[in-house]
Amino acid sequence: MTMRKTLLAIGLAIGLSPAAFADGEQFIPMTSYRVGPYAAGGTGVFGGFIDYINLINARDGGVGGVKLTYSECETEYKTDRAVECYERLKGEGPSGASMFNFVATGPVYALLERSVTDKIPLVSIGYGRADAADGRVFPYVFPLMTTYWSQNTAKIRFIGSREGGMDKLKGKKIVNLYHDSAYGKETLPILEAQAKKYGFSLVSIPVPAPGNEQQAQWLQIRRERPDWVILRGWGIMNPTAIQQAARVGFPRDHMVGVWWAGAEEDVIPAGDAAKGYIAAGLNPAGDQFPAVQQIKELLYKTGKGNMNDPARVGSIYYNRGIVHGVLNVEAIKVAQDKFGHRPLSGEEVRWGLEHLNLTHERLKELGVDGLLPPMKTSCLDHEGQAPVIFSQWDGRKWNVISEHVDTDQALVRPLVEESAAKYAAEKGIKPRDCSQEM
Amino acid sequence: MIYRESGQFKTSYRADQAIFPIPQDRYALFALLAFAFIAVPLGANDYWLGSILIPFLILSLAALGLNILTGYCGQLSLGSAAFMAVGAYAAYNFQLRLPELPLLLDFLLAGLVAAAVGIVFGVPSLRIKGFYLAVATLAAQFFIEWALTKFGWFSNHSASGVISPQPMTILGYTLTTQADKYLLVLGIVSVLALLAKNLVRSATGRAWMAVRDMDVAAEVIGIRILHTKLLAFAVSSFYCGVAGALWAFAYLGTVDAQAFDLNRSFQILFMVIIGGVGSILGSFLGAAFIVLLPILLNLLGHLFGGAVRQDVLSNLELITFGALIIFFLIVEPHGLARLWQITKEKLRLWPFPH
Amino acid sequence: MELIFFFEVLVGGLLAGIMYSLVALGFVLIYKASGVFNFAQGAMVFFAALAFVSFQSWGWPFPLALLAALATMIVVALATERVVLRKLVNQPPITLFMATIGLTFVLEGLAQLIFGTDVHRLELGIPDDPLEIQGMLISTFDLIAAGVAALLVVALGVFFQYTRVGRALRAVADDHQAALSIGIPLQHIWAIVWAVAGFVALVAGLLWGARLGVQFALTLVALKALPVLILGGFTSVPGAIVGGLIIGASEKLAEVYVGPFVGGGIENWFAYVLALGFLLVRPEGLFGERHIDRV
Amino acid sequence: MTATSRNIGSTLLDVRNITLRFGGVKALTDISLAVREHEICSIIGPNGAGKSSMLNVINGVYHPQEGQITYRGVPRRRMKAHEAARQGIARTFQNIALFKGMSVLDNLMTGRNLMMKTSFIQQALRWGAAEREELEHREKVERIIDFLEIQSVRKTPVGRLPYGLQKRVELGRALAAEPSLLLLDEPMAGMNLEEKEDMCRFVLDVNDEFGTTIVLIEHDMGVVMDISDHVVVLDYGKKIGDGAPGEVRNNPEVIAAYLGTSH
Repeated sequence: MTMRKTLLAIGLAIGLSPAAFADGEQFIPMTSYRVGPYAAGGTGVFGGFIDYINLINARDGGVGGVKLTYSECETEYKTDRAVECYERLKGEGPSGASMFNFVATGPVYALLERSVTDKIPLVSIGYGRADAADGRVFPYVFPLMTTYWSQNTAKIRFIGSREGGMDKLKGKKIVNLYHDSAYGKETLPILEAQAKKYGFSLVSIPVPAPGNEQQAQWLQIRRERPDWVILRGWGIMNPTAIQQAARVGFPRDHMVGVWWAGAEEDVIPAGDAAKGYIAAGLNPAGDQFPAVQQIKELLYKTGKGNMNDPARVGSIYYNRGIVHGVLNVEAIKVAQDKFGHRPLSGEEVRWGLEHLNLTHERLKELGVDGLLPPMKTSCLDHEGQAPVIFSQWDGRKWNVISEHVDTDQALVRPLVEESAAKYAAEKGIKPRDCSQEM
Repeated sequence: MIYRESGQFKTSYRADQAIFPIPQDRYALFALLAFAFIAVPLGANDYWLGSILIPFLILSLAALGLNILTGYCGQLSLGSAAFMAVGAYAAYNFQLRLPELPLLLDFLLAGLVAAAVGIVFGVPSLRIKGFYLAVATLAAQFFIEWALTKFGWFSNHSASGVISPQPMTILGYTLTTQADKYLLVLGIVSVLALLAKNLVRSATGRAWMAVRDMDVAAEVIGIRILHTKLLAFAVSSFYCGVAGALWAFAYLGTVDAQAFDLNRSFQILFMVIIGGVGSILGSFLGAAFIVLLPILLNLLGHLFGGAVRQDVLSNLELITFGALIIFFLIVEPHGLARLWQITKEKLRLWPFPH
Repeated sequence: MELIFFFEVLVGGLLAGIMYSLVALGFVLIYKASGVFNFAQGAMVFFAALAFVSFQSWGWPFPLALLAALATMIVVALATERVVLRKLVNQPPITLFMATIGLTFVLEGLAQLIFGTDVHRLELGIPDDPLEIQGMLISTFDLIAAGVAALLVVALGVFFQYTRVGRALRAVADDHQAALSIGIPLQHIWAIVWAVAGFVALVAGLLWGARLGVQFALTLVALKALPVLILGGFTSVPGAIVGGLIIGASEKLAEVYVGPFVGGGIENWFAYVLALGFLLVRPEGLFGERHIDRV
Repeated sequence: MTATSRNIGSTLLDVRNITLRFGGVKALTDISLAVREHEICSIIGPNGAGKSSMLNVINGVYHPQEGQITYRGVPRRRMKAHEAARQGIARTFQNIALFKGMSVLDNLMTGRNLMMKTSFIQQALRWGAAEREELEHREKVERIIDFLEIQSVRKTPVGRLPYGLQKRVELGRALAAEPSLLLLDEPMAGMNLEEKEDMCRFVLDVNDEFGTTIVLIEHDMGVVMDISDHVVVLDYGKKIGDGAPGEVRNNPEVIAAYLGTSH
């Protein structure tokens, strides 16, 4: 077909052709965002992610002798750009893309169906579709560790423990200050269910995007006199909320943020006002973990580190990048143990993602114990039920102030299954029978 | 073949008023359509179809819609993305709540709903002009975005606010491959572009341009200004609405209100300005430029991969994108369509320019 | 109690409105002198603030960082005039408007390229303790910011009224042809007015930066200024101030008193709808001149 | 040339006691005049006398605060300009008000817009009626193009034409509407002698061939006295003379007004 040749020629001319990858390499696409409003998060997460991949290559010579390669594609945090990157990178490497980590929810939704057709897993760690935890309906989506819904239940448990027990929540008042967008509204039903269960009263107050004006909202909060404020914020909304809280005299140590509101970038702009502020997290900050130390030693000392500003190594976003790296690499390793030490297809990596079992011992071996908690995935559960940790900002750094707080799966799981079943019915998907899976 | 019109004499006004009076243009268009309808779906891979051509065509349609309003009728709008959102959500709800309706009718109705909303937000245009109107259309942009997020009914109470339409079925045939979706989009866009071309060279189009060029004189020769402007808002919003529905159904398969934010409106306005204000062809050229340029820059950037840090590259891409826009505005403020026209005029005289 | 709450919201809104006016002022200056709707004003605010904190983080003392940031903004203004505006003289306003959006991308990219993507804390040494007056909480910071804005307006007024350059600027604003005919080089005027707008962007950047932290989202404060502009008129400095006060106060009151009935989060579009409604009654804005079509 | 060869009929337009104010400024004060069918009526007067305002009042662009306008025997109240056009009043402007982005042909076709009956949907489909209609009107417009001798610039954007031709195209656009009352605001201003003669010829031919009633504003006294049946003189928004060219020429008030100005 000459047409195909012509297009291929055009493709070659503009450098579209797959770069030459040696056989024996496992390709991981990096759909990063390094410009625009979310660049601070994007550079941190993808910096840590890439550093970890490079560490595995430098230290271990890859996974099971298979070198890891990656290629970056700028998404600007836009769904259509991300879709383009997906299509561009999905076929790269000797065995195609292993899995995609967009670190953005939009593309996960947009590519749900394509990823099934293409047999490439979508990994969304701490974001994306909550109901995708039901692996029977969503075989190719992995909302690893904790979804928004799960994390929210851990937040209420944390507040309960601070109050001295879940029974003490009765009669308390909690304000949910949320970003007025689909993202912000996502946890409303979960919160309402918990309010009913524990008997606290819930006041939800929206903040219009982008959230750089919150005077009206905080005057309302002052009038409501809540015991706690949950900050389901995003970007500029977070430091603004913390500063406004200070202005109306609301105690910062009674504010609990979602993990998108729990990085250095969210508190530094607020200055002293942020002292005492608490946020949920997938991972703590800090560079004391052996893997991070090795990165500093092997990469940064030789000038091969990915971070422009080495001081950010060990920050919340950076460590989240490490978490991405660990889970991606571990999935490849688990899959290699089953399928052999060679470059794996997305379908094979998917099996690895479904059989993750990170115990304390395994995490210690990897040098990341404490950086991420133990977790275990299965065909039924694509989340892995990782517990949540809570950190408090002391004005200079984040300090972990809680044990691992488990999520309330008794509450969340039925909602996940209900929502997934609804999706399956809409799309005519026949859920897998997990007892048939191995 | 030499591009020449000498020796071609038109013997009737009908021939003179044909859509493409010069036969070479006509042949070129047929060839292009044949290429687009037959060769491309056979030859192009999913990457080209699914992430370049489909979004390019859909955004061309939106740009065409805005060009009708801004280019032909002279009403500057920064709210086109909001009308795309209306179209997307309307099509979703028609499909969901009236499943017996055929898909194409869903799209048509979605366009009509967008047109109705467009008329409502077009009413102030009678009294407000220029940049005041442009900023006022932001009211539509922010209000519609807010309403679609706020009222769960629009998204069928989806927790995440994301709507995901059913697979597209036409006469019992389900469109699954990228080539199927591409053909659907191409078909709709071709038909609507033809209709737009007809419209702008008829009495309606002349009324729009008259209002754009000199509204007082237009009224004096009997053109009802409000009626004319509202019609432009309606037709423009119809096009944007259909584009939005296609964006949700044929391109992404899922969409939330934030996909149609202010940045999208600006993107569409760029296409119009870069492509050519008051030109159907320009809408397509502009869309091609704006869709392809960032990808091209990203690919070019990869040639320097390794030598330059990725964040430097990404920022350089953004800077180059902005600079190229300024460059084109300086070199040819009337847009790519005018460049094309000038090339054609030169070609007509070639090889004897004097 | 209810009344006190009302006044608290009102005063808070008025003070927030002043902050909007501060950004709107930059738009007004440029529009008045060159007829350009400068969409890059938001990016300029971000650029100025980021330049300032970056200079500070390099260990430069406050006054030096301030001067350097001002110098940077003047360079940006001169470069814009030379590279962009001069080439686009006599083009329709929409072309110039689009060029400023292109400029926005360039400035945003440059800012993050030169100064990085980190977010910064900007400390101006202004106390941010709430002040309690008659049971109302009022932000000291906002009060001081309002004072700075007032000073800026007075300074601009003096500049326009009593300096030679200022008078030239006003001449240009009134009538380009007339200004040209009395021998004022338009290009100088444009360069100066963009530099002044750069200065206003710096002041706005410092105050907003101290409020929100210096980060990319500072570019978005421009969106808060637009309804102020249509309400106050694109060409009126007092309009920008009064418009800011009205928008600030009414959007906060609407959020608190109307918001709960429709689910809240209405601030954003409410400002635009308010301005739109106002325009329907008075198309020339608050302080604009009534325009009679002559045929 | 005299008016005797033509068939001047009854009163077509009757303007009674018109007063027009902008804010506190009176543009027109208590003006009455009558225009009969098929005649050529000139309005003259020094700059700022209110001549253009008078035309704007007649075709509904301005709305007088006082007075009554009767057109074809029907008194009208506040009327929009496009309604005036529908009743057969067309005009040209002192500063050319052509649609600069459009070709000569399109400008003239726009003049016929209000006679086009097909809906925009038919036009978009360009089926049957819409296309037939387009062709019919094209033929009518071509006749005007022939009449005004502008065949060679048919497809040229009007912005590119020289001034004199633009004036001619603007007359063509007004004629395309087949008006019964044609208002011309200084159709010969800024023209050289040859162009003026051409324009005079067109105006007289229009009046002659189509029987169109014409009200025109003109500064050139020679032209006015030559072609008018009836002259109205305004000064400072007041009417100071009204009658046949000969009478007006000898009116002492008119002479004073003209001598008193720099004209």
